[in-house]
Amino acid sequence: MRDQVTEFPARTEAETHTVSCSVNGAGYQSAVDPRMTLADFLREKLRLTGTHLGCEHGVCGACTVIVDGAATRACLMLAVQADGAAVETVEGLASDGELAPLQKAFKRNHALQCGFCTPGFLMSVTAALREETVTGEEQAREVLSGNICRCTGYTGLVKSVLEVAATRTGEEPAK
Amino acid sequence: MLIENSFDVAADADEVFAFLQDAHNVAACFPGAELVEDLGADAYRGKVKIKVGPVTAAYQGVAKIVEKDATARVAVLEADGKDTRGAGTAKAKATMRVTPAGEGAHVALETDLTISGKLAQFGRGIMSDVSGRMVGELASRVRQRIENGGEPPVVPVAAGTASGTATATAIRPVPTAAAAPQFTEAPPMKASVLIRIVLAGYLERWAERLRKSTEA
Amino acid sequence: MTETVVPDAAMIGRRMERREDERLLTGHGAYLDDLDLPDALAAAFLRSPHAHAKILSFDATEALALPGVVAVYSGADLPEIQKPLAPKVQHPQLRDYPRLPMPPEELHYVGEPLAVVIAESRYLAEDALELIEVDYEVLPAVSSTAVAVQEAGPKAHSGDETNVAVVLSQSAGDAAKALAGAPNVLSDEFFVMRGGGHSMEPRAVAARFEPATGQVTIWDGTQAPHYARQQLSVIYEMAEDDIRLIAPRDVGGGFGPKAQFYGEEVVIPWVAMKLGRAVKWIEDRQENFITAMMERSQTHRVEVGFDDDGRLIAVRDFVEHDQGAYCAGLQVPSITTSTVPGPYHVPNIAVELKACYTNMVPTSSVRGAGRPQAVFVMERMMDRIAEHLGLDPAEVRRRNLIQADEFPYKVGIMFRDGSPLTYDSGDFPALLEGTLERIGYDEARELQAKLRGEGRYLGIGLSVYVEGCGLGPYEGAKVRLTNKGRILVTLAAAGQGQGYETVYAQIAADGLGLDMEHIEVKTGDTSRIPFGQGTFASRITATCGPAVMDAAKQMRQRLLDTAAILLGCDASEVDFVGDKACLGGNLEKSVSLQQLAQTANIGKHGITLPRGIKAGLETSSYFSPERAAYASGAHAALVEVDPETGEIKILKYVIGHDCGNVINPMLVDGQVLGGFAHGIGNAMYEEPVYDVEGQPQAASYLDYALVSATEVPPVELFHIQTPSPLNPLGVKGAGEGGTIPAPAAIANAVEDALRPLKARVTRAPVTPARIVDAIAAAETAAETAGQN
Amino acid sequence: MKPARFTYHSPRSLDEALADLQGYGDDAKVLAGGQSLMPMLNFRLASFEHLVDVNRLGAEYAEPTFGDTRVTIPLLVRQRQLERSEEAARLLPVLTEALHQVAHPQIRNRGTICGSLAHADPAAELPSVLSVLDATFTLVSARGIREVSAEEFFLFHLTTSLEPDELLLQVSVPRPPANQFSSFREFATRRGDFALAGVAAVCEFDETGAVSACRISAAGVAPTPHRLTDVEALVTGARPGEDLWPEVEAAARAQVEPTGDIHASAEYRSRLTGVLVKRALTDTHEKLEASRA
Repeated sequence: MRDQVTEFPARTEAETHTVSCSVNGAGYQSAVDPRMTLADFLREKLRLTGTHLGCEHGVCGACTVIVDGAATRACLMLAVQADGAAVETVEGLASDGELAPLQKAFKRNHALQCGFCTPGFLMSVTAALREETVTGEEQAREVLSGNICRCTGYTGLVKSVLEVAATRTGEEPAK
Repeated sequence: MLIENSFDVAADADEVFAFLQDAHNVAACFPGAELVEDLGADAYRGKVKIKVGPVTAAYQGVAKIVEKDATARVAVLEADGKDTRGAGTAKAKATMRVTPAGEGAHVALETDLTISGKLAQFGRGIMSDVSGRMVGELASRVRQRIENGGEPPVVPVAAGTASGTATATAIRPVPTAAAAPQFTEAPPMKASVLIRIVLAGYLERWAERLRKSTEA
Repeated sequence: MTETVVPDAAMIGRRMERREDERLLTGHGAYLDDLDLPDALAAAFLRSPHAHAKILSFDATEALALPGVVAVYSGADLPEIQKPLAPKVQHPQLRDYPRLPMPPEELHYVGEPLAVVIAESRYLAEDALELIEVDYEVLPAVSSTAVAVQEAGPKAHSGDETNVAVVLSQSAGDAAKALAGAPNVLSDEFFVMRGGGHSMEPRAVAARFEPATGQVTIWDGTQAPHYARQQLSVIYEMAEDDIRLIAPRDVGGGFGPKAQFYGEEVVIPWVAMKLGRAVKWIEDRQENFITAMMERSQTHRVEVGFDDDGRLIAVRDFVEHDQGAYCAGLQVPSITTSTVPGPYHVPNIAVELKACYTNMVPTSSVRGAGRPQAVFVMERMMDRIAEHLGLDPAEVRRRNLIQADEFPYKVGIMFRDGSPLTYDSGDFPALLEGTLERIGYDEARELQAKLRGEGRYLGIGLSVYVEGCGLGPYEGAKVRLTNKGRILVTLAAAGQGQGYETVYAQIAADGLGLDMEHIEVKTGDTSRIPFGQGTFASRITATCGPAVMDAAKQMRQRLLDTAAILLGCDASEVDFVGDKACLGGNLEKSVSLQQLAQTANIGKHGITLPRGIKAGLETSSYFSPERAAYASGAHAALVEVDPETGEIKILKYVIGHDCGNVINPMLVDGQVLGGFAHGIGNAMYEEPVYDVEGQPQAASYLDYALVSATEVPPVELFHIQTPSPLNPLGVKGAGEGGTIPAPAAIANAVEDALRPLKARVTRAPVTPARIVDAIAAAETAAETAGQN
Repeated sequence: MKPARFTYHSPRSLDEALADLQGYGDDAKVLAGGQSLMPMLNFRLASFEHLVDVNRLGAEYAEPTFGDTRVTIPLLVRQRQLERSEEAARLLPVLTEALHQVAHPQIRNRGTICGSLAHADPAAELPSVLSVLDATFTLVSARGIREVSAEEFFLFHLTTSLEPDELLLQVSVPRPPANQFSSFREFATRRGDFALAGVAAVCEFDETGAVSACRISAAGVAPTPHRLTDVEALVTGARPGEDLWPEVEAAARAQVEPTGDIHASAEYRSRLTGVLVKRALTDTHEKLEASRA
């Protein structure tokens, strides 16, 4: 809760805010420094280290997570802003040890090498495939274009998006 | 980065040159600059704050007139400062040349500016526009001050300051409030009330009326 | 995909999904910043804002007073570790300047570390950086090789007389004489821009000292853990066994810059030892942009002499190489000098390279390592020869290519491994023809002619290259039967995404005759294997591969011998069925791997081993190639250029690749395609621009363009396999071949497209703005010529 | 790359937000989508004593309204939201077109229209588009409310006429007449990058297919979105076609004075502006023809 503003105090040294949010369906509550980014919150407070920091200025996409259904750069959002939000991270994609179809496709198509960018790609594509149907290669490349991979040259990634999208055709887009 | 700027002043060339010799005058005209201490021997400690939107850099350092030729009316000023948050440094060498031009004087200003550190690395070409604008403002204030005499208008430190234009458009009091707003106290009216009005399309209609009345 | 020719291979040559993937796909990778070091302090470095400056004063009082700050050290505070980080590749004439971990006096590039803050969190450490007061005397900076070679210009190191660090020369025949007598001579100047590695995970180091054992454990996201440990053992004056250096199981890409050794790698463990606390430094992208080593920047002034049929008579190339502020190694310039002749017969050649000091971050290898520049120059000139003679560019190449029956082919100059440049195997004409066929060369030429009539500009670019790879001195592997009865393959080499855990299990499986499921691969930990070199120069498959194969074969024999004794038979009668060694394939008469471990490794306390059994089921092997192997390839690009905007559309791209035998085709394809994307970056996008003061101007991804999926075109990739005779697996390197020829192919295609407009491409990358500017320049030149 | 310390405020109403802004003045910064501000904070190019996060002001600021005469976009409308709005695509297709080209979906999911406008990056798409849409910017503070035009709003790189205590409450544009057609054309180094140059054009056509009125603005070639009034004058009354282009391109080139930088020379940017004007006008004309076919 926000304090009542009656006067305008100078910045305080150890101001913390409480964040309550759900991550991959589990509830968390934690006191955070307001300047902590969502990415650092996930990594350091919750020890969900699958969300990676590659550039911290919103371009590489390695930190992409899904916040309230929308793919979001976790480096460009403060943890305090996630108060009350439902966050999905790469750790939540597989269920009961079974890889999700997109994860399987990545593996099958050698869509990852060093794997550092992979969680971001998985989350971006997961969100995109819920929102829209992807039909052609050009569209698949569009869907991938908000993330950078230095290893693979994108061939396996494009193939994975197309394969998984094909199985979704006719499927009701998830809410 | 070399920035060239020149302007004419309706004043005698010697008078203009003399004006530019006084560091207090120059500091007063330089956007965001402040003289902190006279170190003697034409050297001064000072501050310059550059602000471009959310990006700010505050430099502290020393400026010194290193060359002065009253006959040729040429002066060279060197300034060297570092960012107070350790993000880099700024260095400038400004050469001023005043020549008579008709009734008045022509001032040629050549500034060699070197910015190091973060601001230089993330400029996306902005820094040259920013520097050009700062020098341009300096020029216009010098002219204004010499021509009008006395103090220059109080201008905020920001490069690309908003105030000039902002004051040109009037702030309307809340349309539903009959009385003039009391700015000294808490907001005169709950803005939320106002906004509900706005969202209800009131303002749209109101603005339309305004437009019609100005067209008429 | 062609199958491998390695005999009896069950696993080698098979397209295998990777063992690494499951953890990486589920967010359970173990990159350095993911490791649990709960008590670790965070480090942040104060870096020079100037390209060249003296430190006049340093004051960290305010920073130290900030709550949460544990320590601040300047270079002067740590004199015991201010020792030179030696160049990786030396030269007797090199005028070396010591590269210190944190120079206490003079700084030579923007980003050079001069102090470190240790704090409770990275946030606080960065707060403290802002509070450190440093006074500098700014010195004139050398911001390009063009400035560096000016005699009266500024010097990168104060008080020096020249910026030339060393001159490297190579020659065969008499190029000057041959040029003088050649019927046709063309010359031009080409510039290749700097480019970075840009691994998605930046560099990282963490360390913890164990007072109880006197050992320091260092986690380092390096490509070369043993090399780093060797350097540290010298600098720290510690026994190498007291330094355990681990490249984490997962490292987020390398591409060369992580094969180098940096000051941060010296400072962090030392500070951890000083403080008795774990300390972690994660390089952020801002730091990575200005401090991770880069490569590429070279200016070439080349002359080629050729006969009227387009056959090369002589090549002479003068090169200015940007070494950066210090010489971190001469591998890149050295490789450039030997890559110029490429796949062609060049009877007379002379290459002279000046490696120049500049006040920019030091250069070293980045994927391609000196080769893309040389290929760019040679391939641009091939096209110019064709243009000059009115010949087809493919035909000119055909006439000059070394033929398949000429191997081993001695070029006449030296390679950087210290041996004469001798191509081991290859079939360059097959690569070229295969590429032409797949791009539909003849049809493309017809289409080009037709569209030119409609005012559209299509271009075809070709590029053929040879890549020295698989360099020595050696790489090794250990194979051990663990007490649980599993096979553990240990490599010194550390991976950054190449799939070592999969590839070396495949090779070991073939050597052992066991299923991969019994085999586990561990990499990059100096405590597990004493000797190693590192992952660089596309060398691991060709050096580590044979070592693994040999150690695995030895182990197979040891296992069978041991089993034979237990089964009371001859080893030749025993073979594996699953994890059991069976007599004549009979599971009733078998011993399991676990039993073998029980017998020969665990033993019985104080009891004599059964007669004939040798204790300790462990083998090792080190493979030293007699010289480098040479991979090769050909690229073809079909592009359309919009002369109004300068936009380049890649309509089709074909890659022909030969890296000898292939262990896992899926992973080799991945290497080539990934390398290609990097090459497209170098060809069209990546420019770490420095201004005249030596300030980096493109220090974020807003200004430095890495290619995304929309910039990389689909590629048709084919392989031919000419096995290397230099190693028992017949393999060569695959990691860089995709990158090396791409800038040349694209530049050739763009200039080919714009030929009617006479616009010249002399620089990589070629960008839309430069294309339009070049067209305008050509128009102006034509107008001027018309007036004269 | 961690932001410097700040005090975080998350007002739950506009009054609270405006009170915060009035109280902290120059020391406070509004945080909306944060997709431009957060990188600057992470780089420590910018730092503020106070961040006033306006994301929780309430749902009423998060929905565009398509009124009878005007379309209004309040401060919390996300870029992605408007990009996907069918109503917006129908009424303001040029905005939808431009939004497709703003960075990437992950950025647009969080980035707001008003936030991008208040950030005032002249190379960004939205400032020039809202300029040609004849937008009205509503600036509100505890002192009151005022409306300004795009020309009054955008002052310089990253600089607007917003006073420290003011908030860009909404931007609204008139509903376009049926004879209006528009286009946004930009050229960027890579998909999603800031444009080397961009052009937004809105034209009204008369019965004969001639331009009866138009507004054209260029992005990335000046410190603010740059209205190409000379081109507008040239095009008004004319029928877009081959014979017009040389003059149009020349006029466009003459009216911009871009700065050369590491990505492109000034000369290139001028030429490119001319080319993009031509292409944008061709596109509007083709849209007109398509509508009549």
